[in-house]
Amino acid sequence: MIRPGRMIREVLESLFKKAATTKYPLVKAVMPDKFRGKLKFYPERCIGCKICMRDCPSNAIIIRKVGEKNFEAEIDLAKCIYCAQCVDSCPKKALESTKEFELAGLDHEKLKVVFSAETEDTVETKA
Amino acid sequence: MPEPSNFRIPIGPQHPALKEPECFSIVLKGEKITSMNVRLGYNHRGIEKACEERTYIQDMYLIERVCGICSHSHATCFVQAVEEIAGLEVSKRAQYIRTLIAELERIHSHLLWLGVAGHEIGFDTLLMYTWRDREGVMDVLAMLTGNRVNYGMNTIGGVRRDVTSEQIPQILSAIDILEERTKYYIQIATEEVTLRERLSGVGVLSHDDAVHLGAVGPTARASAVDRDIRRDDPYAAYGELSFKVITDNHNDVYGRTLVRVGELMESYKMVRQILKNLPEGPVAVKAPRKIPAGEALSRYEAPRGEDVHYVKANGTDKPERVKIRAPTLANVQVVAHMLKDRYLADMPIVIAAIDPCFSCTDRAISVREQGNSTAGTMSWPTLHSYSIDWYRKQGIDFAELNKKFKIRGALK
Amino acid sequence: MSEENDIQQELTGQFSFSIDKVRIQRVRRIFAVIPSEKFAEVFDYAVKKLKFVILAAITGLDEGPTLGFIYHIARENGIVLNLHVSVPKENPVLKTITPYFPAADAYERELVDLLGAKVEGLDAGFRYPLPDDWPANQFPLRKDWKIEMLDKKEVTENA
Amino acid sequence: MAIALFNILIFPGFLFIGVFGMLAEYIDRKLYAMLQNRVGPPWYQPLADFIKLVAKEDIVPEQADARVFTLMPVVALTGTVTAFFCIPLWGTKALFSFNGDLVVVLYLMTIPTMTYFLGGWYSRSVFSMIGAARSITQLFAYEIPLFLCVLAPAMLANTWSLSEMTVYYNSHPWFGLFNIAGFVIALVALLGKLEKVPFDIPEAETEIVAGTFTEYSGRLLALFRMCIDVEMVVGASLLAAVFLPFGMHYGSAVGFGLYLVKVLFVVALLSVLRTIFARLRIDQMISFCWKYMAPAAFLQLLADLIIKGIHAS
Repeated sequence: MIRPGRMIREVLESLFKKAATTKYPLVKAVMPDKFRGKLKFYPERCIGCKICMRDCPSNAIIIRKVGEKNFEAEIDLAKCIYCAQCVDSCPKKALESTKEFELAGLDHEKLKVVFSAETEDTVETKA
Repeated sequence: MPEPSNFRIPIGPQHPALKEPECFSIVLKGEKITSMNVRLGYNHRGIEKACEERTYIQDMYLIERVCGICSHSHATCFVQAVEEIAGLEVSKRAQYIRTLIAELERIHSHLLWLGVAGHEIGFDTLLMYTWRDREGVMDVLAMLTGNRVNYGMNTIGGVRRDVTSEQIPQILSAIDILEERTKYYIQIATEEVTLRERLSGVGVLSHDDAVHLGAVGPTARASAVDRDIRRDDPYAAYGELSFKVITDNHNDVYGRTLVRVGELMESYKMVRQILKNLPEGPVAVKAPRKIPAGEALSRYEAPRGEDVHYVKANGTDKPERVKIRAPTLANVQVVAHMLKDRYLADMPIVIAAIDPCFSCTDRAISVREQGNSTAGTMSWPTLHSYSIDWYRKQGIDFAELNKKFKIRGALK
Repeated sequence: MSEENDIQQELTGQFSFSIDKVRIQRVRRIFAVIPSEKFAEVFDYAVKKLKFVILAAITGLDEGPTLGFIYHIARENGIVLNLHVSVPKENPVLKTITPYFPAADAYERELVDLLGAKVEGLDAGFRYPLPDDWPANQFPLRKDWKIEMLDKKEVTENA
Repeated sequence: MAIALFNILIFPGFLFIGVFGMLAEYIDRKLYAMLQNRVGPPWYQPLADFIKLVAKEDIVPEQADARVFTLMPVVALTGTVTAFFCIPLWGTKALFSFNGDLVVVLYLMTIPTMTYFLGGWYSRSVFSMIGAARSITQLFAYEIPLFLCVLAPAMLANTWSLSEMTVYYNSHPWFGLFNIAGFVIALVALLGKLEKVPFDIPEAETEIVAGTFTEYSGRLLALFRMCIDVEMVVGASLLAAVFLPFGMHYGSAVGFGLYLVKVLFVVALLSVLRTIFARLRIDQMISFCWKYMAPAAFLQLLADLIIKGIHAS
């Protein structure tokens, strides 16, 4: 039947439902398991083949040789498009996607993350 | 009563009815539109040129970003063309998974459209409800691919992620809920009187005009043009699925709404079929980095209509030429026709009814500011210092405040 | 594949092309290379007699000394005919196909803006997709065009 | 003098109605959000919006008539607040009450719409001008049904004073029930006056950006937005006084409490109504008002006349 106010019932029922939206920064959003977030680099696994650099669509990753069989990675979070092609391309699984997604920042320089070989898993921010 | 007569009003490049910058320049007499110009190109990002300078793997992600909503469409269309040139035999399972993502994408796109249509005619409640329900399919997509948009599911030679058996019941239950909700929206669309009033008889495009002007997708199908690439030129797994092509002969926005909700119901059916008949096998075959010389044309039924990609390879790891024809480019040309002698108030919904995606359409080049800034414009540093000065006059000094509260960066 | 073969036969027979100019790449995909002087004739025949009634797109190519244009036209049942014409780069003149397909307007404008084709019969209208203040004789899709060409011009102007 | 100043500035003048307007706006927005299954804004949102706007720069367009442009928000706010003084808030008697104040209230409530028109027209922006033309067109459509169905209860009470009407209906409470149809019509007409969905045509966001208010910014926009809130409260108060005049004779405290409840009830009804419709087109809106609303309002008037005749005999 064509009539006005066809949605009135649904609308009034909504009063007693839990809101579908959340108060985001207060309530954390949960990412799915396969989420492609900020990258993590394991320097000890890297063999320096630089396939990730070649495949990266946005030239966001740079692998540098810092010693005999030691490599560090610099990832520019502002350039990265989070496609995780480098994770797929890496033959030694030296790269990994994490669930971290709140990466906005005001300073471009601070968005360049260096995973250096010496300090293993720690994340160091380039000054 | 004073009446504005023969106004020229700019709808865009910046206008609340448009989610992306395009310019519809409208001449109004009172509330009636007497003539209209469509100006495209504000979003030209030079993607086709950029593709020639990148490898196939890089192009895949670039092309995925032609459009956010139909990202899988463009990526699949491109990848299919490359696979045809390289002569890669993609496994059945990969084909099915591609089709699954394609249909889920169609579901999310059509639900999104329904909400946008509601918003354009001031029915925000419809917007809120459809977008709430759309979260169901977005969650499924995020579960399957990792992300809500730009799924990154395709790779040359197959797909990047498999569908596990635990995921299947979750997808099915989400689809069941969505089907229930879609039935409700069909009821609303056909029975709510204000909605009917705003949609019926608006943006009329006769069957002959639709054929003549080359409309595609739901816009054409609502004018009883029985064309659907999924059936006519089957790709991926569509040749093995059974589905109806929804057409309608209302020829107006109401018809386009019915076609889209009808397609939603078909998509649910297809998703169930795919999950039932999902073949076993590998999800990707190894692709060479260098694609042999050759050319291919790939067509794909995106949620908005026929998407066409032409790829020419020259034997290196970079394509010689990539041509993208997004569905909106075919459809936008009928908008001016549909709006002639209609009310200004119908403009947003008629433009929205082709489900425009202008960034798809343009794919352009950025032009840096030429010459010195003119009197009317302010460069960013000037504007910045102007705003600081203005606030300082009001007694608020940002330099001091910044010292006091050190602005936290995103990284610890 | 019989339908595709019929089309191949018909095209080669009608216009006395050699068979290797009309290539069936796969099911529903026919690529035909046609000489530019015969283009209008072949296109008319393909649209009117062979019922290729859908225009999918027009692709422009930079082929070195020539510019190539591929007209992708399709039948209702999904068969696509790709008509490839080449014209010399010095004088890349084309006839418009807007009388057949009004929608070709946008594709032809793209050829004009991005590749520098000259389309006969296309009314002046607006530019698409490049901005109005785009410098003349800069055709970004040509292979010899680099983004620096645009910047250099700006630098010399501002200096 | 001090009392008059207190009345104008504090209660029931600018301060009280400003705060009450913001409360009404909050309830409207929160309820709207809840009906749409959303969380909605926090309680201080209207105040935060107001402070934000006040802190911003006023920009007067170069081509606009600066005097009219800056004056209009003030006129609009003054007009609506003046109307508020004639509505009984805490008992059967309003601050100012005289025979004919009902007509004055209706007249004063037209002032904001006129200021939207003038402000928009003298902005000299295409969107503002179309919005202005639309708001005046719409005025002619909803005003007649609104007037007719507000006058009907007055007819029955045989007075043109809101305060006397309240007295009459409190002594004859059952007569109020005869006006329910009028209440519904007035509610819908009020949606038109307040420019809310389905009648938000003059400021239809997706068509003409913000209509009249496209060029307004800073303090002037803050005043206009305040005026819209106040207009909502005054409109709701008028409807409450005319159609729901019950229980006002139990003394100031009870009366005032009841008044608040009634106004918020009307505001809530308005929110529900604007949730369930799509925006109409201006031509559809006018034909709806003239084809259905005006005749219905006439019937209400006729019914009240007949009842009055029966009661008198």
